[in-house]
Amino acid sequence: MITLGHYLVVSGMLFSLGLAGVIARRNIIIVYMCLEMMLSAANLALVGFSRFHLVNGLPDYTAQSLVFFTITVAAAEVAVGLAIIVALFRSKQSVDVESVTKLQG
Amino acid sequence: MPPLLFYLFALITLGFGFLVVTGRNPVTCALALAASFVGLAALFLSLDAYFIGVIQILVYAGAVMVLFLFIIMLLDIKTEEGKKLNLPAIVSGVLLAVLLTLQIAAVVGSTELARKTSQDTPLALTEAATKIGKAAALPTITNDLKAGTLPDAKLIGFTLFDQYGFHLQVIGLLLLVGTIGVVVLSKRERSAP
Amino acid sequence: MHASIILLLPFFSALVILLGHRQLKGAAVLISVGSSIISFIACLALLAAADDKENTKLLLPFLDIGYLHANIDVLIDKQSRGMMFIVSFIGMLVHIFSLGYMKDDDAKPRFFGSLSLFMFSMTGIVLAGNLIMMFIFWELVGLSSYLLIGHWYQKASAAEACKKAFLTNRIGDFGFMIGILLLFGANGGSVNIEDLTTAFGPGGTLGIHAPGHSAGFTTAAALCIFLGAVGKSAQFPLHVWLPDAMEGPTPVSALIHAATMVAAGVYMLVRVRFLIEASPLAAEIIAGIGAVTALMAALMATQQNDIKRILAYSTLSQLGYMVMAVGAVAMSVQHGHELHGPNPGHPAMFHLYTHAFFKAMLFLGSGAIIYACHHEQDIWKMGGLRKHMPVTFYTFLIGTLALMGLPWITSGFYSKEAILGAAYDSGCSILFHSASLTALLTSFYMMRLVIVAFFGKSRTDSARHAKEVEVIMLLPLVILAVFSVFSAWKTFADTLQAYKPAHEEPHATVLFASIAAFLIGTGGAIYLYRGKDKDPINIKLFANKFYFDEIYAVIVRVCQDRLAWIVTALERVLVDGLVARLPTAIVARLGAATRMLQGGHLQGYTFLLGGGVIAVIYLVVFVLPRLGH
Amino acid sequence: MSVLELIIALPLLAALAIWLGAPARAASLAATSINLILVLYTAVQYWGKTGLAFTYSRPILENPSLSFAVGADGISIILALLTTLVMLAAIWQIHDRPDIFYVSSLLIGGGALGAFLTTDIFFIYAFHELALIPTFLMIALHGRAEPAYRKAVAWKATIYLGVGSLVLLAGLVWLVLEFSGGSKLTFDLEALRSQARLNPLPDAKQAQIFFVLLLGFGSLVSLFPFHSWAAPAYATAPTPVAMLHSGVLKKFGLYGLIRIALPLLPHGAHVEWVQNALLLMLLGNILIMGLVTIHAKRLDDTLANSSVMHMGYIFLGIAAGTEIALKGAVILMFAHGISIALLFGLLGRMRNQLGTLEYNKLGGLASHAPAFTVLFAFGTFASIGLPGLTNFAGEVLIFLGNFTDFKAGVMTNLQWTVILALWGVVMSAVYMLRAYRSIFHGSPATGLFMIDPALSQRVPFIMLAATLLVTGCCPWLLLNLMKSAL
Repeated sequence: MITLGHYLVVSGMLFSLGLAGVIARRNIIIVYMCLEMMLSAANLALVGFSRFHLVNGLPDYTAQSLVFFTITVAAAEVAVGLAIIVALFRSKQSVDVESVTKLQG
Repeated sequence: MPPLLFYLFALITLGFGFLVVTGRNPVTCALALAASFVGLAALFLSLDAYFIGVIQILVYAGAVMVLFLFIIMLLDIKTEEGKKLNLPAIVSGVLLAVLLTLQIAAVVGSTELARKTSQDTPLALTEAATKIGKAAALPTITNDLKAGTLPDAKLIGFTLFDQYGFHLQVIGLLLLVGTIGVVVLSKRERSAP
Repeated sequence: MHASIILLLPFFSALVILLGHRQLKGAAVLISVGSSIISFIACLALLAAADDKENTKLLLPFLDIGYLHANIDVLIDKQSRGMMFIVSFIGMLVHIFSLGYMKDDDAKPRFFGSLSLFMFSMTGIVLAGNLIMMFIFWELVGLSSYLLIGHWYQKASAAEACKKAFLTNRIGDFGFMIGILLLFGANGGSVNIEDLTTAFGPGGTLGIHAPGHSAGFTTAAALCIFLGAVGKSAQFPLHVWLPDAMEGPTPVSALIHAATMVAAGVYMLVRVRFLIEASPLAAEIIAGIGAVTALMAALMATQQNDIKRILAYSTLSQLGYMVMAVGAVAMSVQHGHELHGPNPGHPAMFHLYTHAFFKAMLFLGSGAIIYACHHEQDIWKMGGLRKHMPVTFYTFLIGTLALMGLPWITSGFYSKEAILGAAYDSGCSILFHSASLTALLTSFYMMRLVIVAFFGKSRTDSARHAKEVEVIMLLPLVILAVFSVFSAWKTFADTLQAYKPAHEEPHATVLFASIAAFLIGTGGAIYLYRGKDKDPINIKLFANKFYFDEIYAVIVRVCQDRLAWIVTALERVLVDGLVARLPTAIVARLGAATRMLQGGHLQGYTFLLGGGVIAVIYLVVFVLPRLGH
Repeated sequence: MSVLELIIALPLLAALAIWLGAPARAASLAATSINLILVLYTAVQYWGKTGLAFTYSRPILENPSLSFAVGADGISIILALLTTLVMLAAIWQIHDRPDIFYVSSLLIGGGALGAFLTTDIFFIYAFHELALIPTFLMIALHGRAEPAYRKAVAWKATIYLGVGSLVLLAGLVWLVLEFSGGSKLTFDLEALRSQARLNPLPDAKQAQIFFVLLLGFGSLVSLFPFHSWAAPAYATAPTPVAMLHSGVLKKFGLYGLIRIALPLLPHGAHVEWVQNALLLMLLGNILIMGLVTIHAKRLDDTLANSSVMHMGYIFLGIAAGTEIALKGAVILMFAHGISIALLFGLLGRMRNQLGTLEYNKLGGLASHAPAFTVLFAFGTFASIGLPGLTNFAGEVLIFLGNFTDFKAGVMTNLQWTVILALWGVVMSAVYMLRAYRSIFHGSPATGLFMIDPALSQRVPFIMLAATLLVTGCCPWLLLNLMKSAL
């Protein structure tokens, strides 16, 4: 039978995939997509918990409202992120992570 | 929700997720990501979170993916053919991912909370109608509950506007700032830099 | 009062010459010679006023803290009066001789200044009342011998010789100082010779029969002080500097390296004889080293060709004699029979007095010969000088006979016979046999020198044209020749309070041995060397001085220079490395590591972020529960 | 207003005047010669007295009672005499050099005078630091070797002495805290000294504090393990700085030990582990540095290393701690200061005239420069401890001081160290005479030759040589100044 554990494991694996992608990939857009994946993995865990933790016989909707908020934030973040990437592309003509080393100490 | 379907959707989500990470061509990655989100939405549905599932498809798969594709097309990013693999980064990424998965699996395995299945947490819809406090006053919710169906969207809407009204306004503001930011950032410099 | 004149006059003359030698020009020479004559007269007055009470009179304060009284104080007793007479008399004669000898030398003021400095320091040693004052003048004598040997410093050999002399003396002084420190500590802070004599005497605290007497300490102190004498009197291990010291002008060799300075070691040993008599082991070692030096030097002398080298080795041999006498007398005292007689002088001092006269005479004679043969020193290039330089020849002959110990006539015979007597009743027969063998060799090589240099026909034209030196150089020769005959006679010996054996007739065997040695040695030399043009016997070992110079050179090179090179390298690597370079390297490495964190590449940041998350999870979930939080 | 304050102030004022444009050579010569006369005046006044004299104190702070207090006893006057003599000689021998030479010499000398004549630990430390700074600057700016090496040497010296001063500061603060014990914190030496007499610290603590002070003062004085800054610094330092630092400033560490460490921590040096450590270190100084000096191929390396080696003897005197040894140590400090200053001064002149100081390139200089040879001979024979020159009096007192409580037959390791240290005397004779022989004796091989300095330039060196001779023949002149028991 499917237990909460299953959902959490899937969410964990998805999160790790996202993390691996962020670290491993050189193309900043792909990095961004993996970031979205990590966020949605978190949502999955939240929904899982809301379903298996019943309040008055119903799923715990505060968790789901939090998921709602994360989705909104993610959307805003993607918008701003991509704008930055565009500005970056204009100045550096490349989306490679290596080229972005302005902060070098 | 038969376990088979769960494994199918999980496989879809993780498979396409893996494709996103390893894809050479950004467009294929974007599409793989969309597919992964659809799989994810299906998982939401299996958890009786219909509204969230729909929102997931609507916002993520729809809006965000389109935005990514639009940027990829706009900036005409070619596939990274032949760039030498940044071996240390890949190795450390994979290493870290494996380590994290093992850790989560160990944590999950060690708590008995995670062993609860949907059967032993049935949704007692009819009795809920009387016990949900202020929401009981709203006939629309109580009628559905009594009819044995889960008014998912209505309940979320009630929770949001009942308890988290202020938070909604903050999110609204955040979205506003986000859009203004995008406009400022992507405005082409009139005077040459 | 006389003592202060004798001591301080040469010092002021040296100072005046040092400061004003450019203005004084010629006068510098007169000042130094004048001061030597005046100090000789003062010394005669000192001899005349022979009040027999021996007291240490303070002359000048030097170091006076608490119970330490290391001052310039003067001890006038029989021994110092006798020695003072020798030093000032021969000093005066050498001053007069070098007036002639150094006539055409351009650095005359520097020479006479150093001579005055030498007279000052030698007088200091003779009159010293305490060991620290003796040590002070010990080193000053070393300095003046450095200056005099290195007078012609342009010559590389002279420069090396003076450095070698000073360093060898310094090694001797190293031992001397340790001896003084030991005595200073043991004797409760006083190194006054009179206090030490009482301390080691019958009632004293350190004597051989004193309760707390530790044999080890006394032997150590005695041997350390003996090391000082070894350095100064060129005894066996540290003898290498004396032959090289011949680089200096001949009057220097006559005064310093024959009569006075090298005798200072013997004088000091006789001064501290209470210490030597307190330790039987030290007495034997001293006697042994003396005998070895005497025998070895005599062997070396037989094969030398340079006239001054022969005399240098003969001095070495005679000094070995005297040191052996000191050891022998100490051994005989330990065996119980006291030195009997009214004024029990010391055979070593007696031989020192007589030897000073005829050896100074021989050196001055050789100086006259070298001066006449235009600085030719090799005896095989001389020959037939008997006809050309009669006065020098006769005086030289008298000196040689005195050195060889012509029985009953020359002073050498009496003093050498006294030493043979001391060796004979020291209870160790080897000493007596080696002493008599040395006596034989002495007469052999001296007769060889006289025959080759004076008899036969002159081998080179410089010898042929040699003519007698001026009177000013002959005068000291004649005076010294007279003394080398009469210095052992009763009346003269008494005034010098030198040792005179109470029982007139020596042991029969001793008498027979010394006469036999004289005859065999002379006969052998005459037979071998009459009419020869080159050296018939040729023993490499003796000619090269037992290869000591080479051995010492290797020892110095390996032990000092090589070790210094290794130590420098080690010091630079270890000390400098550990204390200086290591910390700087560590700090630099740390700097580099922290810089990597701010490297600016995004992936580095995310990696660290992820690593941090995992570490936290690991800690919180796995470690803390087990630790019981 | 005590005369000592004037002595300290004069050089600093002169430096200021030069900086403001006064003629450098005239001002500095005037200041130093007046200073010398003043110090001689104080010496005559102090003749035979004991305890502190000419004291005058200007309170500055109340709670940690801090006051600019001056006062001098025998030791300070002797060292002040050393400082003024070396300062006058160092400044006199400077010719056609930029003004910075004069200013730095005045600052170093003034700092040293301040350190020797004040009786307040704070100011002793402060003046020493003031004196150090110009040394580093001068080595870096006007050193002898090519710039890169010069700067490296300067850096090394700065860091070394900086760390040394820090360790010293830690030791001093610990000492002051130990003695003030929570009540009024005082830096005044006399107050601390009386407190030390009233309630002395336990031996173990005394040993620890003494060891920290020893490390601090030791590295300022190039004690063995911490000596590697000294040789290169003196070899490359310009002549006046080399003269002043090796002759005077290096004595500060020893003065500190005698003035601060010994009276306040009497048993500190006699605790087993501290004494053994000190003996090992000073043996390293004498024997190892002796061999290193023998190995040196250039005159400046030889002199620099030999000044490090001679510190071993002074530490030996301090290790013994008896009255004779300490007075010997002070005399040896005075003598070594004068002789090493004389040698470095002459070295500077040789370097200017000949350009090279390698032994194998020199030879036979005596025939052309007799006066220079005599002066160098004075320095050489003084530094190898020839009787009749002051070094010997100091050394013999130190050796005797170590043997005062010697019982026949039993040798403490202090006495064994003296025996080993005595071999150092032979080693110093070896390297100094080798240097003297290869430079002055022999025939002038390389055509390099020197002419005698003009009489006016010879005066500073004659003055130093005369001091060595006078105080060497009558060391009681110095001893009577140190009547007060140490």
